[in-house]
Amino acid sequence: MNFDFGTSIAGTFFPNPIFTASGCAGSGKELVHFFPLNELGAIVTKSIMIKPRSGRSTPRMAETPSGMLNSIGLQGPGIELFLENDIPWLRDQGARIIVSIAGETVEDYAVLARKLRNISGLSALEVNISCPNVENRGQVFACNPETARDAIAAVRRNIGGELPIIAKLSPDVTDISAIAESVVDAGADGLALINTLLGMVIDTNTMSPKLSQRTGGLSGPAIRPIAVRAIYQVRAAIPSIPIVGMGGVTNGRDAFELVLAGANAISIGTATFGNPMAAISIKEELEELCISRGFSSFKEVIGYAHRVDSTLTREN
Amino acid sequence: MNFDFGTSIAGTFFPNPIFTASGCAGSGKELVHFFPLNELGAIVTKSIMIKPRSGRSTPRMAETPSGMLNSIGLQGPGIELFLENDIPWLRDQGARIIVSIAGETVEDYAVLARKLRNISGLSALEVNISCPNVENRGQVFACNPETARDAIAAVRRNIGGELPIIAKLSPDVTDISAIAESVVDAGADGLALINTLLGMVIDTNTMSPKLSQRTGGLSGPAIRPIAVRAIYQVRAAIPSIPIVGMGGVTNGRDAFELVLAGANAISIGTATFGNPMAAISIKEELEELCISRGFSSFKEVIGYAHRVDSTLTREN
Amino acid sequence: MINSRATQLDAEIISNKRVGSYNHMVFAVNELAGACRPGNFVAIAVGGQSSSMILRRAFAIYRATMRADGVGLLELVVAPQGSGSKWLSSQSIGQKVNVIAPLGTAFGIPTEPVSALLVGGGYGSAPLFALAETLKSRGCRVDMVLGASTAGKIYAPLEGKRSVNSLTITTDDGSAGTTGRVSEVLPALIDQHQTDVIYSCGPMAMLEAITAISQQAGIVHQCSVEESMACGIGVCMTCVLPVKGDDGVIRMTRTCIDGPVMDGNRVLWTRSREIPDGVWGK
Amino acid sequence: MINSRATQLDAEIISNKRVGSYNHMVFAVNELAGACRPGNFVAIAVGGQSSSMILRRAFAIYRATMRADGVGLLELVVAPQGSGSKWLSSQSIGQKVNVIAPLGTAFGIPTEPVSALLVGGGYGSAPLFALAETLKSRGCRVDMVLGASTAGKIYAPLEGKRSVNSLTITTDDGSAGTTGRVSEVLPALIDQHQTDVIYSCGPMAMLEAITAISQQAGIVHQCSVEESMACGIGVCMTCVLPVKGDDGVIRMTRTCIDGPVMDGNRVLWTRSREIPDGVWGK
Ligand SMILES: Cc1cc2nc3c(=O)[nH]c(=O)nc-3n(C[C@H](O)[C@H](O)[C@H](O)COP(=O)(O)OP(=O)(O)OC[C@H]3O[C@@H](n4cnc5c(N)ncnc54)[C@H](O)[C@@H]3O)c2cc1C
Ligand SMILES: Cc1cc2nc3c(=O)[nH]c(=O)nc-3n(C[C@H](O)[C@H](O)[C@H](O)COP(=O)(O)OP(=O)(O)OC[C@H]3O[C@@H](n4cnc5c(N)ncnc54)[C@H](O)[C@@H]3O)c2cc1C
Ligand SMILES: Cc1cc2nc3c(=O)[nH]c(=O)nc-3n(C[C@H](O)[C@H](O)[C@H](O)COP(=O)(O)O)c2cc1C
Ligand SMILES: Cc1cc2nc3c(=O)[nH]c(=O)nc-3n(C[C@H](O)[C@H](O)[C@H](O)COP(=O)(O)O)c2cc1C
Ligand code: FES
Ligand code: FES
Repeated sequence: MNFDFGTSIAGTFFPNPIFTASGCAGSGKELVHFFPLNELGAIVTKSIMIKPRSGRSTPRMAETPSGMLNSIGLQGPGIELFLENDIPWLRDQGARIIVSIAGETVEDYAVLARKLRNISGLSALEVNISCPNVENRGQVFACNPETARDAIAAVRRNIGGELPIIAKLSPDVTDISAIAESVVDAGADGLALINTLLGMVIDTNTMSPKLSQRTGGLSGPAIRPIAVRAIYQVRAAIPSIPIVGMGGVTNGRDAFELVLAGANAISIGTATFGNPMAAISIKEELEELCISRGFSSFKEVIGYAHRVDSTLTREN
Repeated sequence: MNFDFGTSIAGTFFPNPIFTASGCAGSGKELVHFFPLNELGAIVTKSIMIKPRSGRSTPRMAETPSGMLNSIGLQGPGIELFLENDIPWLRDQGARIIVSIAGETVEDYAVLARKLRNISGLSALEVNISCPNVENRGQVFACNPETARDAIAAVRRNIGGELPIIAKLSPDVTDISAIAESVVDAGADGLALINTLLGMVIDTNTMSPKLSQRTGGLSGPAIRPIAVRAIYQVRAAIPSIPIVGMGGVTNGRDAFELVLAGANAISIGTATFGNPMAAISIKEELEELCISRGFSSFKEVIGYAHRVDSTLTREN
Repeated sequence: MINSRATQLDAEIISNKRVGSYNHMVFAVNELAGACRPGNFVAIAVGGQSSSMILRRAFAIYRATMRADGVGLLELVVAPQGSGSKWLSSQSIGQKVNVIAPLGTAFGIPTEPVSALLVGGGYGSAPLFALAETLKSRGCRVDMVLGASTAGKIYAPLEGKRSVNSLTITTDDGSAGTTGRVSEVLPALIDQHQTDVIYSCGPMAMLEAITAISQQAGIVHQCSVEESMACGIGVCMTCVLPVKGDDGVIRMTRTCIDGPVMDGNRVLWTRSREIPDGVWGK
Repeated sequence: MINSRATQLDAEIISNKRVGSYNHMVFAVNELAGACRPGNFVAIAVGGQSSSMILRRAFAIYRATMRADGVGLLELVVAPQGSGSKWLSSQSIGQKVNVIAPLGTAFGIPTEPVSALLVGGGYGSAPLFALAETLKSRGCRVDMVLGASTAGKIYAPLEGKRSVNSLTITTDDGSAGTTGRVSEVLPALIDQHQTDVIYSCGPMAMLEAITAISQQAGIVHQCSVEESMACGIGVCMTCVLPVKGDDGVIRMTRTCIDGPVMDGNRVLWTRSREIPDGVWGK
């Protein structure tokens, strides 16, 4: 079979569409123990901020039915050390690198974009705007079309050159298409859908919230129907925008589902915690599935569930 | 043990806090085969509209990891036949009745309220505002503080008398506390949290959305962390409002969790599909759990996770 | 109304044998075995504790008998398709599963001896053998047609075959019997056996095709339908089909309690994702 | 860095016995048994296919040995607490589970013979017996203190007891040994045995109390900590503790790869839900 598994996001080519999800693979230094990083389409690094961050105190996680909550609080070394240690190492691995950035103010995003504009060997920038905006009562940037736009516009103005900007959106909004349109307007070349949903677990022994910060982000298979819906809606609203889909993908079938909904690439998050080799098996299973369904290239599958006939008549 | 299991919602007393969830128990005619309906705190009936409704075509459901999607489309006989057949029957069972209503326009809610104002033997009215508003581009009433307020205000103006109004909110919003404040402002005596989340499943064999209407509502254990978070947030925002909590409650532990978060009563939805006796076992398990934790009345448990000490220091 | 004999209990698996593409499974139950009628189904919880599968799976009752020692036996034919049926069919003898049975309507048994044609597609043959026995015991002529995509998917055990006057097999790939679909052989069989009533169970498209044939021939058609069911007990409204009632009104009707056995001529078969015109409340 | 010998494989359960409140379980593995050091842990997938439990569970390695026939044996002590450990401990012999092992750091073994005091709380005794054997073989004196709420929660098998010079038991309810907590008997034992190094494993509150004692006594304290772990391989950052590094900087440090065995004197024990002052990046 001569199946074309390549995909591209705003002009950048990736030999296959399986990426890691930000925050679920560190900078790859542990996963490389299990597989060569260049076997994946790209490594999306943990969201990095300007300064070193301790993150939150523990407990930082709670398992939930078919999912988990996390509240890491963006622990990380800050952009300087990250550029010094992680990027060169990833380049040495031959990995395609997507750097995820996060800020607390619009200016933070601008600063991070400037720090990254001249770094060579990056494939794209993912902008995590699911962060509390300290200048706006801590409301998350991604929850409001204006603040989402401001953050992305700041990156756009400062990034220069060709590096594609992928805006990562939160599903915790009334109208995700409106947010998507707003960030595309502001210059996003692609979208990453979806970040975690805000959830809480109360420990019935201590009778208090289980996580030290009370709430956390819900990820894993539990949220897959939300991810599929969000991707499908945004793909319908903005047919041409590249989408990196994620949310509960655990096997090739799940990845196929998100691609049918409209994803151009798939990030693997929580599944890696259950199985360090998850991304690799998903990649293999997805390719087989596409071939077995008679597709000759991955690109044909993207958004295939939107074709008109299929949604009007019922198959048996 | 002399445990006081009673609860009240805006002045109406219920001997125990376990209710059915709207749409997950019909009008009780099938469940009565498994247990006497008056053993539950209340039966919340399937949302009824003014006219008979066929609902949507099938497939209407898809199982998801620890959850399910449904798109029934509010199938029902319309308020006239409902009042003629279901209410007298439920009264004969000795059940405490909470009628759920749904409309497509603000006027629909007003009409339904007028039809119900003189019906005796009702314990409360639940107002399902997670319905597309045909006068406003099909946007769901519950997704916007103004339309949510309008629907509830219409019921308030027309219901008269003492019947408590419980507004049922959707979690598919950026800020559920804002919607909660808006409907309480408009005269809601209580809140029901949460309705389903909008999701989609794509059948990877047909490569089309599995449900005939593409999207559906996600319910079951998968959404429990969202329900706990929503209840906790709204309880913190409006400390005095009675809350009927629901979302993925499958056993006594789960119910206890939602009560700790702030629920005054618990509705059992999807769990009944897996086990017709679910509500009864949950009731028994919840009572045992409250007693084993040293509470002498159910009311003490409501919102217990908000007590100050517990959220500041970490228990081991 | 829900089947008035419906009971919930833990049932031990006492046999589980691979037969072609299927698993024939036997469960030890109590007196409820005596309450089961051909056409009824059971709803089984799958996946064990802390399973991500929260809904029961429905299975037609293949046979239900009471042993002399008072143990009831419930027999099912399980096709390992998706995660739930694969889980069930991989359970070992001695394991217990939670069962609700009997559920739904049963095939109507004629009071007079008639000539009956039983048509099954794939595991849809399961409820037909018990039906054949009952019909035989009432003096009916019983002919059977079983179809499937391929030979391994024809479920027709020896003892079952004994209770029919004739058995015709069709497969799409010709690996057994006549090549083609059951609907292609039906008209001739109806003619030949002077069929008074058709009983059928199988994929919805097959039931639709049989309905067209039975309407053409002007004969009764009782079919067992298969819609996705979330609850199986009538409370969720997921399992509906547009069906014409005694009063002539077409309603979205629950196939779990007003079915699975329904009058094929009253069902509005449709493959569209729209509610057909004329349905009450559309 | 992740344990360089970490391997993922399906391991068959070859023994599963109830011992007091625990299950002693033996798994057949390959050469990885030879790669395990006292203090390392394993991460096991629980719940089977279509489980709602998506995360692995971590267990300290009780013993890891290579049989003459080349089969490696991995032994764990499992406390059936929540849904995952209950599932694991209810699996039958012959079942396979997916295991990643060995993970994490090991107890540091002194190059000289020293006097070692091993302190275990509940199932925290599990990794201490293999450690005791190793220490013994290096000529160390090994004293052991095991504490639990009640006698059934003391895990101290006969063969384990053989490798220690003395064994002190404490229970909160006095059902075995001294009534009270391990921390209450420690100062006297340290004195008596002229302890050079304490090795501990158990609840975090116990480790904190031991740290205070070891600091007081000015002796080394290697403890195996237990934080909630989502991945066990260093990629999720859920399992962190504030720990002072060689450079004096206190960082939120992953206990799955820079632990579970850590220098107790470098951990900032805290029960507050706030990050302690002085932590890098606060
Ligand atoms: C009245 C009735 C009788 C049935 N009798 C039999 C029988 O005798 N033998 C047998 O093998 N199967 C029978 N089925 C189908 C069976 O209930 C399961 O749907 C099927 O085994 C697939 O489930 P799964 O868990 O393997 O697949 P999954 O993909 O895990 O199923 C996911 C969900 O979709 C539903 N679903 C999937 N396929 C179907 C289908 N074809 N029809 C209805 N719902 C479906 C499932 O019930 C489940 O809720 C019957 C179904 C009904 C409604
Ligand atoms: C390094 C390490 C070594 C361990 N060694 C052992 C051992 O030898 N024997 C043993 O019985 N258990 C051990 N545990 C605890 C074990 O991993 C499980 O956490 C415990 O069995 C509870 O899981 P559960 O599935 O039964 O409970 P659940 O309530 O289903 O667990 C839900 C989630 O919370 C986490 N969790 C719950 N309790 C704990 C806990 N006390 N510590 C950390 N995470 C927790 C679980 O890992 C899981 O992710 C160890 C844990 C760690 C981190
Ligand atoms: C432990 C953890 C840490 C995460 N950290 C980040 C992060 O730093 N930046 C980000 O954009 N998303 C982060 N995410 C979200 C994931 O990238 C992903 O969007 C989400 O988990 C849904 O995908 P999944 O279900 O495959 O995990 C994190 C998720 C988890 C579980
Ligand atoms: C099949 C089905 C039908 C439902 N119908 C209604 C309805 O008519 N009105 C309503 O307010 N909520 C309806 N709901 C939502 C439930 O009442 C409940 O809010 C939701 O399912 C979450 O609870 P659960 O996880 O316990 O099911 C329905 C849910 C399901 C699964
Ligand atoms: S399956 Fe629930 S009503 Fe039929
Ligand atoms: S458990 Fe994931 S980093 Fe330690």
